[in-house]
Amino acid sequence: MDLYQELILEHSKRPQHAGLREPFEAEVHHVNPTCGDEVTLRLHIVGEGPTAVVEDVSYDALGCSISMASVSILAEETIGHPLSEALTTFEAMKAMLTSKGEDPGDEEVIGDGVALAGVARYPARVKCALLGWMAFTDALHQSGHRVAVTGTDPEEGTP
Amino acid sequence: MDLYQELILEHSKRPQHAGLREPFEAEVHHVNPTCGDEVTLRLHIVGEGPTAVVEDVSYDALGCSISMASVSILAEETIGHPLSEALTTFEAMKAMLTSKGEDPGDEEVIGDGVALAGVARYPARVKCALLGWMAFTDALHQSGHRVAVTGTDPEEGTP
Amino acid sequence: MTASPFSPEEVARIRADFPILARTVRDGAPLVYLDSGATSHKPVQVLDAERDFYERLNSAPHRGAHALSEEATAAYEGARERIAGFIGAAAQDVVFTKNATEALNLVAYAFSGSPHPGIPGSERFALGAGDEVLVTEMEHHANLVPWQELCRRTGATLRWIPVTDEGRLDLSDLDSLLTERTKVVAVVHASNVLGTLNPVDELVERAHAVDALVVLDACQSVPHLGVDVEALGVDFLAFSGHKMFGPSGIGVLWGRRELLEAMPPFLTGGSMIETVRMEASTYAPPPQRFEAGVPMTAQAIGLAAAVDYIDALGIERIHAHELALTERLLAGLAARPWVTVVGPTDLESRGGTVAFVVDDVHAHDVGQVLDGSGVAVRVGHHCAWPLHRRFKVAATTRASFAAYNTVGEVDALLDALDTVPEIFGDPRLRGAS
Amino acid sequence: MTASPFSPEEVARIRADFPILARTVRDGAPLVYLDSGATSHKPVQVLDAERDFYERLNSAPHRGAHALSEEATAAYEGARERIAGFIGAAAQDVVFTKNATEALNLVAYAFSGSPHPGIPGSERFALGAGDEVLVTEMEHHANLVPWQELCRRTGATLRWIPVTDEGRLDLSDLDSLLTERTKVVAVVHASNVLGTLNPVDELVERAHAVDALVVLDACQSVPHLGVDVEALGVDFLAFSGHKMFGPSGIGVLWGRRELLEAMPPFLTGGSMIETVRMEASTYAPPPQRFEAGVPMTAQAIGLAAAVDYIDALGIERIHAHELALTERLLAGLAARPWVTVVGPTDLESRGGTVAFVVDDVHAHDVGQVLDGSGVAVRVGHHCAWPLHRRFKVAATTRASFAAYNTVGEVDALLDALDTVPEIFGDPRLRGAS
Ligand SMILES: Cc1ncc(COP(=O)(O)O)c(C=O)c1O
Ligand SMILES: Cc1ncc(COP(=O)(O)O)c(C=O)c1O
Ligand code: FES
Ligand code: FES
Repeated sequence: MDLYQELILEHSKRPQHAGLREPFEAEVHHVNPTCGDEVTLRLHIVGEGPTAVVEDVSYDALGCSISMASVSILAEETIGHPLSEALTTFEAMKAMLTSKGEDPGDEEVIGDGVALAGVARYPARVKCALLGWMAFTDALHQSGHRVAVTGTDPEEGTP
Repeated sequence: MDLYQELILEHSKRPQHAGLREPFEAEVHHVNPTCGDEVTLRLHIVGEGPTAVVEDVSYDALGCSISMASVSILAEETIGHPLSEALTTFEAMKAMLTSKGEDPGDEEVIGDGVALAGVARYPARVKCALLGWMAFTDALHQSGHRVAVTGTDPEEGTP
Repeated sequence: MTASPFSPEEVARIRADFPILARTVRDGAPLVYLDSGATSHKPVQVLDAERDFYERLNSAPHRGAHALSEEATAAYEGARERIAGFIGAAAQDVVFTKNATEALNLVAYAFSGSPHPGIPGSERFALGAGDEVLVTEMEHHANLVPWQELCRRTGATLRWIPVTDEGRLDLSDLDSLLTERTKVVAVVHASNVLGTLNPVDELVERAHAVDALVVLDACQSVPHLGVDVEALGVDFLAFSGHKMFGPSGIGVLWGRRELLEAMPPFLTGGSMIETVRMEASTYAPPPQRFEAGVPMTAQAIGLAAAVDYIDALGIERIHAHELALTERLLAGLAARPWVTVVGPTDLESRGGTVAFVVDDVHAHDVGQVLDGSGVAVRVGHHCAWPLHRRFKVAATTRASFAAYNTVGEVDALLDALDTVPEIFGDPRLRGAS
Repeated sequence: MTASPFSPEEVARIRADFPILARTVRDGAPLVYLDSGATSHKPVQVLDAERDFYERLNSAPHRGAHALSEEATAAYEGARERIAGFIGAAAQDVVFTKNATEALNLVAYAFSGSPHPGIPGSERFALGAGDEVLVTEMEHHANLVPWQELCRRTGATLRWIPVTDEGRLDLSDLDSLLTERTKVVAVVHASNVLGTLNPVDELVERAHAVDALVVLDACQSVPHLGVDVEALGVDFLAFSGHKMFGPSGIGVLWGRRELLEAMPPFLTGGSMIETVRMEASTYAPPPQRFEAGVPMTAQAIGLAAAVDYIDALGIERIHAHELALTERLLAGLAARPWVTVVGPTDLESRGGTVAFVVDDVHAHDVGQVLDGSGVAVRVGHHCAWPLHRRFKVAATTRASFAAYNTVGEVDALLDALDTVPEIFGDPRLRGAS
């Protein structure tokens, strides 16, 4: 199946940066009500405003290969990156995932995230790929970082 | 229209035995919920068991020509008759009205009631023709006369 | 004279879309259907849309990851978007119900004696003694009885705006009826008996000034006027699909987003939950929160097709066409002194529903005579019993129009009506005396 | 080996009645629909019946005296009689709802903290602190959450019967769970996950011994077994039309007459009233009392046609056919050590629903792979989240059968399943180790 790219299977079997770590400013717990899958995600940000950097994203996740791969890629693509860049990555991921297959994703921006491009063709799975990202933006919101974030509504982008 | 026999129009314009009179053993108030029409009916019975006689049926009715004619015919066909005979008349009326047009009614038994035979072809009007009769059997029931009465359910016989 | 924007040829083309209009009733009389206020007929386009769904996409929406389920979900949510757009709403603020009655009950049941511990903001929906619910004397039972029951459950008091002899709301005493005790104002947009269009603007302004919520029963307006929830300014709006060329078994509740979010669930079960444990559950955001169980999928898709059908004709043109028929009927009735119209006798703030009584003849007998000529009208209290009591009649005869009705059908009604005095004696003489 | 009473030719003839079964999904894979437990497809006979109603009789039942309305009323009430007969009930004890979820909520909402002053006998439905409602750990959310909410509203306590490792009700502690405090026992007849058929006889006997009412969720039994309300001895029974070849948007509640008569109304509005005044209303007897508003007319007629369709095939033969497919699937799964069935693994007291998990692969991924081959199964918690928690899985993959499924489709599922370990690595080795 085109959906299950090798990269997805690798990430889902060996999720990067998995586990819950300290320190963190915000911890959130998100559930996907249609399947019951869950993710607990902690966010550690250093610095303020334009100089803020995502120091750590740690998580404990239980879910399908798509959701596991997605949160693993999230950690990989955001840890150590400026917050503004992480948000650009999020926007690009979201645009790709909700494009119904029209946006193949830009590897420059989302890295391994491009492996999830196929998900956009399966509306019921878009939520899987967004689960971790929604937790991430929610944690960001709770950490008090005032960055314009669109789409923190977990319902958005799913049919 | 075949429904509006001359006899029906006459009864409805000049309802026989109309008005509420004394004495009476039972008074009931029935409403047809689909149209809001009402009848208050009083029953006066003399004697017990097999010798019981319907001494008076008096009523105050507000309704369509079918219901007015029917209660007028009821009064005409039952006042002064043995109770058992009145019940036979009721059964025959009910059988005719719920026959969907197959039972033309027996003039020997129901008198002017045969003029209502056409009602059986109009299911929505069967309730009109039965309204007074249902009040009559209900009053009988309330008066404590222990006579086997079928069909005191006002819903019965309507679709 | 108002002219219909539909040419006779256009009406003929419309009629051809409704197979049932070609049938005869009783002993061969062509059907003259003037009862669209009770339920409208359905064009083949709507029937085809439903059938196509069943034959190609049928599946339970929001309940699976397989291809059919995805397609059914997209079709169902697409229908929501289409229908929401028709009333100027966002899709996520539109809840599907089985009919308008369920939609109105859903709102009434959101209120209760105490807030729901799991729904932040639900204090807004807690009522008690001292609180008041304001309705009108012209409400359909669907927008009256749920509020009576709510008041019974919570100890709140029901009050109502009376109706004038002309069939308009009597707002002269509104200051004492609508006060800071009032928590809800539930009112019909277009009366299903009188045809009256109520002054929503004024009621909304007055209600919102005291922080009361406005629930609009739009059953008789959405099918016939252009309705825009934002322009109306109400808080909730309910209507049924079956009165607007849609299938039976589907209704719509629109609600202001922040209110829907603060509302406790009503029907509970599958697909409206967030998490379920044996001990307790948490609930999904609207509209899912209010759509428990496998929904009316095919019916939502049919209703979306009905909206397409209306849009193709143009709701403004439909309204104008119906008003032209209404004017002709009102003129015809006015020419018959033995007939009295219950409700406004001109076209000012009026929809295409005309109720009347014939001197000394019961409405059911009038309806029966008309029916004998194939003319289908509704008789009775039309689920607005208090309104009839106010006019001191048990029942009225009501004609109501849709896009497929013709001038000839109005004339057929009037012709058949003239046989009523012939059958029941001649009230013309009495009427003229 | 159980043999199906349907010959391959007969199954082929059945399939020809369901146009959707001829379609392909994804990139041309023939549809293998094994998700009838979520919703079944509809034969042309049902679609024709609905369409015929709309094209010939459409009108609002119980709302008029004209010819169409009379015919629609007769058709609607005829459908009620037909459907009631199918479950051994009298027509007047059958209430139409939009789905089983509404039916179960209707019963749960009949209970409240205090009797309804206008309904004699409604004391029976008053609950409070100290009263208990007993459900089971295998309930669908539709027969769990309404009872949770009822307990929240009234202060009653929810208790539940646990489930054994084999997927059966664990009745060992029933004496302490079902006591004179218990007012309601709400239980599923056939589990929509495990396939388990529950021991209704025993539960009814025990419940009635303490005067508790038994509410049976028959969503997964009425479509597949012969169900007779009198033989079952329960007090209420609910099911949906869409799982038994009927249209979406219609469900059924059957209730014991004296209970329905003592129940307060739920949805209120048109056609469920006796008299309405502004001050208060009185209500019609059942079933009208529970059918507010214009009903699901066409859907009731479609469901009656579905019942005709089932009767023509024979419900016993349908059940035997489905069990034959179930047996083949269970055998196939047993031969794959990397698959674990959740629920009974033999045919004893079992329906045609099989849930399973694949070692180390998430159910959604399993479902997605099957879907890629055109095999439509359901994945997730199937609205029975607590049951999944009890088995310590977030989700299962579920196949469920209907009369139109074939042996070839079971094999197609098993073949597609074998590609799962190919894609996700080889748990066969792990499973065997
Ligand atoms: C056992 C069981 N109960 C209740 C339901 C709810 O039925 P519906 O969604 O049609 O209301 C279902 C199906 O979804 C079911 O399988
Ligand atoms: C003004 C009004 N409100 C409410 C209703 C109830 O609609 P439904 O019966 O479709 O629920 C109707 C129609 O019957 C109506 O005309
Ligand atoms: S199936 Fe649960 S997150 Fe993908
Ligand atoms: S119409 Fe009311 S009794 Fe006939």
